[in-house]
This record gives sequence, C-alpha cells and structure tokens, in this order.
Amino acid sequence: ADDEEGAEYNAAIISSPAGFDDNAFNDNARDGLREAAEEYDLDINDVEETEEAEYESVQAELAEQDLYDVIVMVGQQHYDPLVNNSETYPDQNWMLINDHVEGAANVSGWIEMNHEMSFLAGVAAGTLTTESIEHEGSSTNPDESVVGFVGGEDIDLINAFETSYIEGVEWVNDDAEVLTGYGGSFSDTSAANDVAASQIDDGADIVWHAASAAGGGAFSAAQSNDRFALGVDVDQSITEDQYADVILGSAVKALNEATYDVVTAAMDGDWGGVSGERNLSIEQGGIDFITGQEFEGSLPAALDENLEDAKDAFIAGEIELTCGPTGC
Amino acid sequence: MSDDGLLQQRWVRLGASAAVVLVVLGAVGSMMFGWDLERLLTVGFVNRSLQMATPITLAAIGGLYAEKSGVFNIGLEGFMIIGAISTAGVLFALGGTTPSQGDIWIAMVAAVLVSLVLTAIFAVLLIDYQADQIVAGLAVWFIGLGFAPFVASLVWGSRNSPGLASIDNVTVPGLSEIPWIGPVVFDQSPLVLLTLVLVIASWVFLYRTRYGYWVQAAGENPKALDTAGVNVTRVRYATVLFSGAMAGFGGAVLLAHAGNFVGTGDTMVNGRGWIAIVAYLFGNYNPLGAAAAAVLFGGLDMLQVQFQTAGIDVPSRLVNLFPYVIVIVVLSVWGKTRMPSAVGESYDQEE
Amino acid sequence: MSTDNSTAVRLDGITKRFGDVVANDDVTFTLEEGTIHALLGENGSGKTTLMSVLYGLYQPTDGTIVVDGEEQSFASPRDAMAAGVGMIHQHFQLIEPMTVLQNVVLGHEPTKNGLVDEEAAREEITQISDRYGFDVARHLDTPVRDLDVGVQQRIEIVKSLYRGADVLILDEPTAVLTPQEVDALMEVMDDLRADGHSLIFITHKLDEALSAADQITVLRDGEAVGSVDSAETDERGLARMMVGREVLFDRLEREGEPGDPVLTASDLRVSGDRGVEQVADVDLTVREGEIFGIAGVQGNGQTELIEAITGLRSIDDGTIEFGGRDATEMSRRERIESGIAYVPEDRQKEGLVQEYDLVRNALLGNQTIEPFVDGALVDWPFVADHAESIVEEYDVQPPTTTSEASSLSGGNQQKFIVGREIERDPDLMVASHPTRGVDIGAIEFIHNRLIELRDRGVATLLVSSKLEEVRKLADRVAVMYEGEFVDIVDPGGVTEEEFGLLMTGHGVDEEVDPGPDLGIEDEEVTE
Amino acid sequence: MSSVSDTDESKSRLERIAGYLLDATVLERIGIAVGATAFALLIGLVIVALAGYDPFRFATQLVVGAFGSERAIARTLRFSTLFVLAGLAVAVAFRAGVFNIGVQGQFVVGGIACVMSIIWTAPYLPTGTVGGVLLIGIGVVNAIVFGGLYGALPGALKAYAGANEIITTIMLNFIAIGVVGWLVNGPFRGEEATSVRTEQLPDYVAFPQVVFSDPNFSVVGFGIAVLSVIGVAFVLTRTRYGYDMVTSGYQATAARFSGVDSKQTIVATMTLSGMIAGLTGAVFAIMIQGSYTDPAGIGNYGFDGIAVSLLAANNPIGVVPAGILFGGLESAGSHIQIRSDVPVQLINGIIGLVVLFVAVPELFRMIGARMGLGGDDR
Ligand SMILES: Nc1ncnc2c1ncn2[C@@H]1O[C@H](COP(=O)(O)OP(=O)(O)OP(=O)(O)O)[C@@H](O)[C@H]1O
Ligand SMILES: Nc1ncnc2c1ncn2[C@@H]1O[C@H](COP(=O)(O)OP(=O)(O)OP(=O)(O)O)[C@@H](O)[C@H]1O
Ligand SMILES: [Mg+2]
Ligand SMILES: [Mg+2]
Repeated sequence: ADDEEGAEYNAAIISSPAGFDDNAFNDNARDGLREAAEEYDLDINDVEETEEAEYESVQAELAEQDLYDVIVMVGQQHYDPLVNNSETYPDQNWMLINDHVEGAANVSGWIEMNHEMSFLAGVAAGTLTTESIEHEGSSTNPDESVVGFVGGEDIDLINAFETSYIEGVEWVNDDAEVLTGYGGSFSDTSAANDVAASQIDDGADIVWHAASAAGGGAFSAAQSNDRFALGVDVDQSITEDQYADVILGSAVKALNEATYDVVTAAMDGDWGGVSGERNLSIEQGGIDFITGQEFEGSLPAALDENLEDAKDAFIAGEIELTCGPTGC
Repeated sequence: MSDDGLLQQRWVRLGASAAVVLVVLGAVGSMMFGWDLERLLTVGFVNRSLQMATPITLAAIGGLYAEKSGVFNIGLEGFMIIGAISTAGVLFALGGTTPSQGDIWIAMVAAVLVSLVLTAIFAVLLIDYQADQIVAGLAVWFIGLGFAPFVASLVWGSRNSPGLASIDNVTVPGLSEIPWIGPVVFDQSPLVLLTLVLVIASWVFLYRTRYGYWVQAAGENPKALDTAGVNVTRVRYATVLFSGAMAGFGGAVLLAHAGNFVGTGDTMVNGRGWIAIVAYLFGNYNPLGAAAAAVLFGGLDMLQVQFQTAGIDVPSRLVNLFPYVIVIVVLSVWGKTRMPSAVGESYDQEE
Repeated sequence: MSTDNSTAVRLDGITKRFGDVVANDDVTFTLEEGTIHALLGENGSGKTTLMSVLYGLYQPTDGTIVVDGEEQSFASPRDAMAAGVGMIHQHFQLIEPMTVLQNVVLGHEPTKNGLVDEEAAREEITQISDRYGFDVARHLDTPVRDLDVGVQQRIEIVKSLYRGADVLILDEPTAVLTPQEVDALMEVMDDLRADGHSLIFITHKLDEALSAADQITVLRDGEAVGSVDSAETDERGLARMMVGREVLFDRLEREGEPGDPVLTASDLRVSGDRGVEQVADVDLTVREGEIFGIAGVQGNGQTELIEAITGLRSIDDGTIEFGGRDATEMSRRERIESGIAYVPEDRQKEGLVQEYDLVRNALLGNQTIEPFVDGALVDWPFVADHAESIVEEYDVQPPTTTSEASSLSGGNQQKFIVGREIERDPDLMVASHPTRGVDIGAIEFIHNRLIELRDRGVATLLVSSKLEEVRKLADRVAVMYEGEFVDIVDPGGVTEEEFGLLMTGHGVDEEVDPGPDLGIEDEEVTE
Repeated sequence: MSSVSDTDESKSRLERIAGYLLDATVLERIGIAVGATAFALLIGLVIVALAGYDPFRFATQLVVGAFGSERAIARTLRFSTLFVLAGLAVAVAFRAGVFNIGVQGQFVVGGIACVMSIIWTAPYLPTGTVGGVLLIGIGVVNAIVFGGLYGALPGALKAYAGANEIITTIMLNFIAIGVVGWLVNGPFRGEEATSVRTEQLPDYVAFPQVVFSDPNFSVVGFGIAVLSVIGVAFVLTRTRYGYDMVTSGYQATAARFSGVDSKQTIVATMTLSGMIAGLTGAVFAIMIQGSYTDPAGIGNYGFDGIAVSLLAANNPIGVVPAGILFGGLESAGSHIQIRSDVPVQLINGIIGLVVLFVAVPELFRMIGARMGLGGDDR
C-alpha cells in the first residue's frame, strides 16, 4: 500500500525468506489480512523480504512509522530480531507466526502445529493408498501401500514435516512404505517433479509435498503419471486448480483465520485477547485435513473415520510425536 | 580432420570415464551397502535424466557456437529465464490456465522470437559497440532475474504463474512396449527427441559445412576470415543470435516440461544456464561432447533423487554438490580446456 | 590517366589517413603485368597500409585503384579477390587449429549437398601445389599449428592461388626464411611470374629486392620517393633513397680481446612447448667482452636455448654456470638480479606491456632491484627519471614517457627495450633478434649500442636469423640446426653461402646440391 | 642527463600527479558510469510508467529511499559497506587478469569461519569490551584466513592444473553454499536456535554504534571498507607485489619475462581476493547477522561485487563510489518495498541495466561525441 493519506486502519505483513506467492504459507497468512480488509477500512502493506539479515531493520522501519495497528511476521526467522524490536518499540503490536516471544505483551506469537498437520496428511495418505480410487485416468494401487513425501529444502522445519507425516502414515497403516526425498529448493518446480516422479516410479500412488512454491512439481508429476497428490497449508485444489483432478485433499492450517483474528482484535482495541503465546492446533480447530474440490463426497468413508480418530487421539493427548512444530 | 578427431577422442574419453565411475560406484554400492540397483536404475531415471539434460544441452550448444565464433555469451542463464517467462506469458495469453498442446508449441516459438529480439540488442552492444562480454553477459542474468519476476507480478499478480500446461509425450503405440528402448525412445517428450536432432545437426553444421568453418575461423583468427572475404561481424551476429535463441528455447523447454513459471529465488532456471556453460567447456566445444556432459550432469542429479527414493541415506544437500565436485576434479585432472584464441576480443572491420 | 593493357595494377594518388597520421600521402604506384615489383621503405613508411588499400582492407581517403584496366572500389578483401588480387600478410593469416585444407578453402569452400566437398578441394589444392612444386599436399589434414613457418608461408601462397589471384602481394615474406628457403621462394616467384602472375614484394632487404624484382619503388614517410629499374641501381643508392642519407654496411673490427668466461652451459637439453626435445646436448661459453652469435633458421632450438639460459624454461639435463656460480636452478628473477639482461624476441608481447606508459614499462624486470624499489615499495619518481633518461639516451620517439607503449612504432619500442636492458648494467646481455622488423636507422643505432656494451666488457649472446647482423657483430658464431650446434665459426672466415649450408645441417666442406627442395629433410648432421 | 633544480623537479612531479588525476580515461570512465546509471534509471522509469505506476513518485522514492533520512542513509551505507568490500575483492582479481567469480563462496566461507571461531573461543576469553575486541579480532583473522584459503584453491587449480577459474569458482560457490548450509542446519546448529542458524555471537561482540543508531550498521564497518580500499590501492600502485599482479593482468607474458612467477602470482591474487571476500563475510556476520544462517538465503553480495567492480572499471578507488551507488539503489529498493506498490524486482532489473550499459563504453563515447562532449572527435 502506498503511504498516501489512507485508511482508518493499517496493517503490515513481512514475508518469510521464501517470499510471497508461494500459494501456501505466506499467502495463507496474507489471506486473513485481505479478508479483514474487505470488512474494515484497512490498508495492508505487504513487504516481501527474502533476506533474513534484513529483518531487524525492516521490522524497525515499519514500527518507526508509528502507523500500523499490527505488524505480522511470517516465519520463525523473525524471532531473533523481534526479541529486540518488541522491546525497542513497546507500543507497537506485533504478530509472529511460528514462534512467540516470552514475556512480551505486545507480541501475539502463534505456533502452528505443523507436526499435527503433517500427521493428518500421513493419516490421509496411509488410508487412501489402500483404497481403490479412480479419477480422470489417475488411480491408486490398493494392493500396495507405498506413499511419497516431497520436501523442498532439506532443513529442520521440513524434516519435522517428514517425520510427522511418516508417523501419521504408520499410525493407520503399519505396512505402508513411505518414500521420501527433497528437491533442494522451494522454487525449482522441476526438481520437485523429479523427486515425485521417481517415487511414483518406485510404487508410490499418493505423494504429499512440503515444498512451498516448488510443490506444483509434485502435482504435475502425479498428473502425468496418473497418480494422486495431497496439498499443504491451504486447499491447493483451489490455489493450484489445474491440478484439482489429482489433489485428493490438503492438510491445512487456519493461518488465515489467525491473522484475521489478530488484526481484527488489534483494530477493535482488544489486543489483550490475542497477545502472548497462541497455538494453531487440532485441539483448537486450527489444523485440519480437507477433501479436494473434485473429490468431495467421493472419497471412501474410511478416510473421514481415520481422520476423526486421529484428531480425537490428539485431543485426548494419546499421540506423542517425535518432532515439534518447527523441528525435531 | 584431426582437430575434431581430437575433440571426439576427448568426449569419448569423458563419456567412458563417466561410465566407469558410475559402474564402479554401482558395484561398490551394491556389494558393500546392499543397494538395490534395479530400484536405482529405472527407465524413469533415464527419462528424467534426459529431460533434465535437455534445456542444459540446448543452451550449451547455443553458447558453444557463440564462443567458437569468438563471443563469450555468459548470459545464457539470463536468456533461459527470458525464454521461460516468455513461454509462460504467451501460453497464458493464448489459453489462460488451460492452454492446448498446440498453444505450447506456439508459445515456445514466440519465446524463441522474444529471445531473438533481445539477443539482437545484446549482439549490437557486444559486436558493434564492443561491450565487455563478461560484464554484458552478467548483466543479462541480472536483468532476467529482475524483470522476469517483475513481468510475472504484472501478469499474474505473483512472481509465480498459476499452473498452465506441460507438454505431452509422443507415444508410438506398440513400439513403446519394447522394454527399456520403448519407453525411452517411443514414449518420450518430443522436446527431448528434438534436442537430439538439434545436437547432431549442430555437430554436422559446425564440422562439415562451410558456415561451420567460418564460425571456427571467426573465433580463432577473425582477421584471417575477414581476409578470406567473409564478413566476421555477420558470422558473429549469427552465432550470438543463435545462442540467445537456443538458450531461450532451453528456457521454453524447461517451462514446457514443468508446466508453470516460478520466479521466486533464482527462478525455475536455478543455475541451469551456468551448468550449460560448464557443459560445453567440459565437452570441449563439441556439440556431442556438450550433450554428453549435460546428460552426465542430469544423470548425477537424478541418481541422487533415486538414492533418496530408494531410501539410501545420504545427506541430499551434500550429495547435490557431487556434480560440482566432479567438474572441478575433472577440470583439474584433465586441465586445459583450450578456449578459441580470439574469444572476448571485439573485431574491427576497419579502423 | 590512361592505363595500357600491360598494366596489372595502378594505384593513383592514394592517400590514407588514420586520424592525424598520414600513412600514405598521394602515392602513385604501377605494377606491370607479368613482373615482380619490390616495395621498399623503413618501418612505418606506409608499405603495408598501401597494400591493404589495394587488398580492400582499408578504404583510401583519396585516390583511385585500377586493376586490369578497370577502376575498382574494394569494399572488402572479397572484392579484391574477385578482381584477382591476393595478399600474403606479414603476419600469416592462418587458423592454427584448423587443417591446411580447411585453411586454404576458407571462404571459397566447394560444397556438395550443403556440406564441404573435401574431395574436390583436395584435388584442386594438390593440382596447384604440384604445378609450382609446393609440396603441401601431404600436409592437407594436418592442423596448421603443427607445421613450421616455411610450410605455413607456402600454404598462404597456395591459398591466394586457390582463390584465383593474378596479382600477388607478399608482405615481408623472407623475414622468417633461411637463405636456401629464400632462394626457393625466389624461384617460386619466378615461376609465378613466368606463368603470367604479377607480384608485389615487400622487403627490408635491399639485396633481395635487387635480385628478385624487375622494378623497385621506395616509400618514405608515406610518400613514394621514386621508382627505379632494379638493373639501374644498387644497394647504396636504394639505402640513400630509403633513409635519405648514407648508410654504413661494413663489418666493424673489434678492439681488445675477450676475457674470462661469464656464461658456461654444458650438456644442455631442453624441451619445447610440446614436450619434444628442442635443444640436444649443447655446450657453450660466452666470455667477457665477447659477442657470441647464434645463427640458424628459426625453429631449430634457438628460442628454447635462450629461454633456458634466461630462466624462462626449465631444462631437462645439463648445467648452467653464470659468473662463476651454478645458475642451473636459479629462477628467472634470480637470473635478472644476478645480472642477465634480455632483449626478447617479441617486443610487443614479451618486452613491453602495451597498455603501460613508458614509466611503468621502465620498471619491467627491475621490480626487485634496489634504487627502483625500496623493500616492497616502488620508488616511482626514480623510475620515472630512469624512463626519461632511457628515452633521451636511446633516442626514443616521441620523447615523452607518458605515452603508452602501444603508441610507439616498432623501432622505437625496440630502442626503449634495448635501452632498458643495457641500463641494467648487466654482466651478460642476451639479445634475441634485436633488430627484427626495425628500420635501417634503428638497426644501426641498436648495433652501435651492442658494440659499445661489448667494449665495456659485457658478454653478449646474440641470436639472429639475419646473417649480415651476426656477421657484423659477433666474434664467434655458432650455427644451430635441429637443436645442436653444427659448428662454431669465425664469422670473418666463412662466406654467406657456407653459412647457409651450415644452417641446413650440412658441413662446410660437404658437397651438396642446393636444389629447389625446400623442405627440411632428415639428412645426416655433421657434428 | 641535464640536471634539474629541485623546485623544477617537484613541480614536474606535481604535474605528473595532476596529469594522472585529470587523465582523460579516468574522467571518461566516470562519465560512462554516470551515463550508464542515468540511462538505466531512465529506462526503469519508462517501464514503471508502462506498467501503470507513477514514474515521478518512483523517482522520488528512489532518492528518498537512498538518502532521504538518517535511517535511509544508514541503510545505504550498510549495503555500501558490503558492496565496496565485495567489489574490492572482485577488482583485485580482475585487475590481475584472474576472473574470480567465486567471491560469493569465499564470502560465505569467511563468514562462517568468523562466527564459529568467535563462538568457540568466547568461553575462554573475558566478556565485555576487551573480550569483544579480542573476539572480533579473532573472527576477522579467521575469516580472512579461510576466505583466503578458499580463494587460493581455485587459484592453485588454475596455476598448477590449468583448470579454468571461471568454472571452478562458480562450482566452488555452489559447494560453499551447500556445505555451509548443511553445517548450520546440522553440526553447527545453535542449541537454542529456533530457525536454521548457528548460535548467536555474544552481544559484546559488535561494532560500536557511533553517528548512526541503526542496529545493523556501524560506521566502523564502513571504515573497514574504506581502509581496505586504501590498503589495496596502495598495494597495487605502490608496491612491487601490486605491480607484479597488475602487470600479469595486463600482459601475462611480459610479466613472466620480467621475472614474475605467473603461477605464484595467480595464487597470490586469488588468495588476496579471497581474503578480502572473507573480510566481507566477517563484516556481514558481525555487523548485520550476529550469527550465521543458511547461506542460500543470504544476499548475492559476491555477484553484486562483480557489477560494482565493473562499474568502477576494476579500479579499487572507483569501487567506493560504485559501491555507494549500488548501496543506494539497494537501499531504495528496501524503501520501495515498504512504501510502494511497484514490484521490487524492478530494482534488480535496473541494476542489471546499469551493468549492461557500463559494459558498453563505446555507446556512451558515441553519445558523448554526438552531444559535442568529450572533446576529441574520433
Ligand atoms: N590501423 C592504423 N591506425 C592508425 N595508424 C596506423 C594504422 N596502421 C598503420 N598506421 C600508421 O601508418 C603508418 C604506416 O604503417 P605501415 O604499417 O603501412 O608501415 P610499413 O611500411 O608496413 O612498416 P613495416 O615496415 O614496419 O611493416 C605508421 O606510421 C603507422 O603508425
Ligand atoms: N589499430 C591501430 N590504432 C592506432 N595506431 C595503430 C594501430 N595499428 C598500428 N598503429 C600504429 O602503428 C604503428 C606501428 O605499426 P606497426 O604495427 O606496423 O609497427 P611497425 O613499426 O611496423 O613494427 P613491426 O615491424 O613490429 O610490425 C604505431 O605507431 C601504432 O601507433
Ligand atoms: Mg610492421
Ligand atoms: Mg608493414
């Protein structure tokens, strides 16, 4: 947004190093602000900063403008700089996604239970690989239980996705084999495509990805090899709709709802309601698995049953995952 | 022709040594670590290696022609980015998010044309205005890295395009059932096959036609070519335009295989243009050698993916570096890639 | 102006300017058909430029070109060739990694089905080669870089003939040849003339012009001084025309006797760039106050020998002693520091940094020598003064030290290098082709400086392919052939003819038939 | 030789120095750099206009973003510090005729060496200012050493094995980024770190804040850059080592004939270039990051350094204004990112255009001649 004399309310959002337009994480967070902007007289300033080293000064520069009702920061890379800045600018409201700052009342820190989300994706994949599904030329192989995981960069965060996904698959399906691989990049679609295609070659009939913008490659591999894929973060059968015919469903987190809630709370002067440590978890309904647009009502009932069981087990505290939300 | 005889020897040697390395690696791996070679070396692996090699090969051939004629086009990476974004843009203009296969071909042709136009400007600066070739080439990269995502932002409101369409394989019914050969040759991306044809054609052109002689002469001793009555400037224009077009085409092929444009980070081209330069140097300026080197890189890259799929535990981040290490080792052991002697020098026809 | 039918080429009032430089000033020149016309002149007098205009490389600022009675305007060499004009350049225009065949046909390739028709090309080249006895046919598939200069030059001539040249321009073709090769070239030129070709022959060597040419034109400062029939003049007359004054040719007698050995090399073996042994078991001693000459055709190991002695090339075997010390393992730098000066063969690439001004060039080689540097620091004011004194004492033109080396003419570049090396106050001076391509005035100057040096007691090792130079300067001359010293002779006691025989590997007293055979054959070498 | 009186002599020396300064080529280079930048910005503005944004606003924001406030100036100087240093690293190599495209890799290696050496030795040293100074010294020295070694490697491969340095340095960039990326995510990962990074440097390891209060900029950093420039310029123009290097760059054969060991010089050059790159890495780590993160996400300072060096015609002194110009552009980019809707990638494109035009001095000579500037009518 331009700094012409503007709206009644203002919010800023700073991207994670992956940048906006990932059709996933960053966009998901921004969507909540955009929703709010439709209802309120709110201007959003989205600041894409892909260099971690710049976060400290970008945060400071925004805060210094003394303009924003809240500044949203996507990704735990913002944590270290924010520890300083939340102190330097005590009157500024901050929202941090993926971490929280101990003792800072002006920070609303949201931890997304990525591991729970990954677990649900695993449950879905583990269930569906044993079912017989056919759609527009694609099919599963119900006789074998092989599924794939395609990571972007081979880093802690994504390793946590991987491990939790495998645990989810194994929770519903002891015999299942999970093939895993990393394309090495969050933007190289063809690398993700190659990894997924290799897994499909090796028997995987469903692949899930945690590769941000590169994830489209996993979908296209599924599409051209007549198999299926699962989306991440948001309903990717909508955001990547040309692959809707192979996206059985997506493991999602309601990051958009979180940002919506925080920005509206800030505008309504109810900061206290959102400050401190927050969770996006299954328990709070912030994590879920939703069926793809073209598969609504057509997937086997076992899927819903297993997902419900898994969620109940989480709420009951029966499931202990090896990894946390951002690493193991 | 002892010169290209020599070159051929070199790439045969290169290919042979690569093969030996792979065989030894496979043998050691399967004996010591119980690797399942059948899971590693699949038809899909071969196909993906070829597809990976294709854009690199195309750009490499363009680059080697330019350099053979005395102009170092270090901007291949940039032109590949331009080729990719142009293809995506035209494809989107033609068919939105559901373009047809025909649209893909039109878009690729358009991308080559766009690359040609931009290369023409580049060529004028390089040849007529004697721009520093290294600097100008780097500039093309910067420009590609900047303007491609910029254009994407303007068109799609995002640095990444939505999914568009990727090119279908050409399948010959029946023949594609032949084990191994069938799926590799008769159920293959037409672009891979087209690249193969281009590789051979560019070899014949370079070593067996008069124009090929001129290209070589322009890079070795432009004055000799000039005094032989051939317009050096025209030869260099032709090769530079060709290099831009080929790199643009490489980018187009990359996009046609991937199906959407990604402009985050180093964009979807992600260093392939640099690898292309390495490939042709590695292949000692011989189109066949360059293609072989590209397949070698593609193969190493995809082998690493196979390792992951087969669950062979390797830190992928480190294994990904394997091709780069190989390049350094081979360059150091074999040393000397002899550049054409007039590379980088501009040539004044008169005064 | 009218031209009759017997005129092959007429250049009329040609003026060519490069910026402020007038390279050719209203030059008129006529080449009669079926004759050889020599073009003489000092360096920079405009010979090459004039011929480049005729060959379409340069557009004349003014004047007309008439070839075969028709006025021509050549936009490029292609036009000139179409009119039957071919040129063999001072620096060969060959493409080293390409084969002889590819080089000859370049630009005029016969094709079949879009591909180069090698067979047709092979046939035609063989035919030309046989007609004039060139003997290049067997090299057709060899890359040019693997052949020696003599052969390369013949390839250049074949190239022009292949392109159908009637008028052949040869720019300093004899500079790199042995006397025998020169003779053979003269015969080729005669054959060509007999066959109806017309030739223009550029040279610095007056005797060659006199013996080969029918007519001689002399250029000075871009102007044509005059044209004469070769039968009606002599060397002195030509020299006067060229430099505008009398020139001395006589051998200078030495005073004083040589002293102790300064440089001793024993059993020296050195390999060339391609790993082939180029210097085979050479012994040599150079003494104080002596000029030791090495004569021989280029490419017989002189370069490698010199580079081994100056520390630029490692040796395979043998020892080098310098000033009583074992210098075998000394680096190039250590040899410079211990008093070896070197005037290298290629002044442009080896002797000077073209983009440096003369001040910075004056430091070249002196980087570690005391008053030039103080520890790691360069004393630039001192270097600048030094450069100025070189320019002054060695008559470098223009006399400013701030001009870039590249802006100096060849002769002046050479004078600067000679000055710099002499001013090192060396114990040993190694001079390689110190006057190649330098005009007579500069040659005389450089020779006098070398003799002064000798008289100061400095030992000098002089390599030259110019016999008259070695004969004039050296006290003893070793003749080098295929990496060995064929003989070491007193230059006064050997005729030029005898030298020529030695240079092709024959003993002086041996009976040989110096036929038209120009290749270097594998004949026995007498030790 | 005629004897010249002292005053004459000093006068002639003065004239000589003045002559160098007013050297037409120097003025011309400056003219070309200014022309190229202006031309590139002009094209950028046209594109902004074509894309439907207000070019005047954009232009204003460029200036304001680069120099419009104390914060903007601090930010500009922060980027400039790195650009000057990286550009200097490139310039040293290019001057000596070696194409070190690997400054980015050497920068990364230097950075991680700096951070890890500080983290590992900090427990054994006192805290506070004394410890901070000591640790910064240790970090900087390590960065220089490791950056130098990582530069020496391709130098040695070129000198002794004939491996083309353009290729090996590009490869070594990939390798440095890959290996360091793996390290900071694995063995070197900080224990308390929530994101991928090493442990943080102790907070007393920082450059003092003087003049500006930007948390990521200290005048000391910029001072280091300027001192490095002066040092390198001095080495290149006043010492025999510099003379050897530069001579090799202009004409390797002539250098060899004058006694320069070309192999050693290549290695020395690459080492020096790598050392400066390593120093750049240390300044980046200490002044800006305070820890080390995955280098895949760090700015392309090494590549930008190539552009800076080229804009400066590989002249070490010229690197300073060129670095400040690029710093200003980058800084304006940050500003525009925050304050404007124009997609910020445009700035990168414009930098590309600047570089492109810098590569074409002939174009500007021609324009200059046409506009009656430049004087000499060639
Ligand atoms: N391309 C050029 N640009 C500017 N000046 C030139 C150029 N070529 C030649 N000259 C100038 O023209 C003059 C004539 O040079 P030219 O090469 O014709 O001499 P030359 O008689 O062939 O000398 P040499 O005997 O040394 O070969 C020289 O003074 C030279 O400075
Ligand atoms: N392209 C050019 N631009 C400007 N000046 C030139 C050019 N080419 C040659 N010259 C001028 O030509 C002169 C030297 O020309 P040339 O190369 O013919 O040297 P030379 O005296 O003939 O030496 P050599 O005998 O080594 O050939 C120099 O004065 C140089 O300034
Ligand atoms: Mg000459
Ligand atoms: Mg000449």
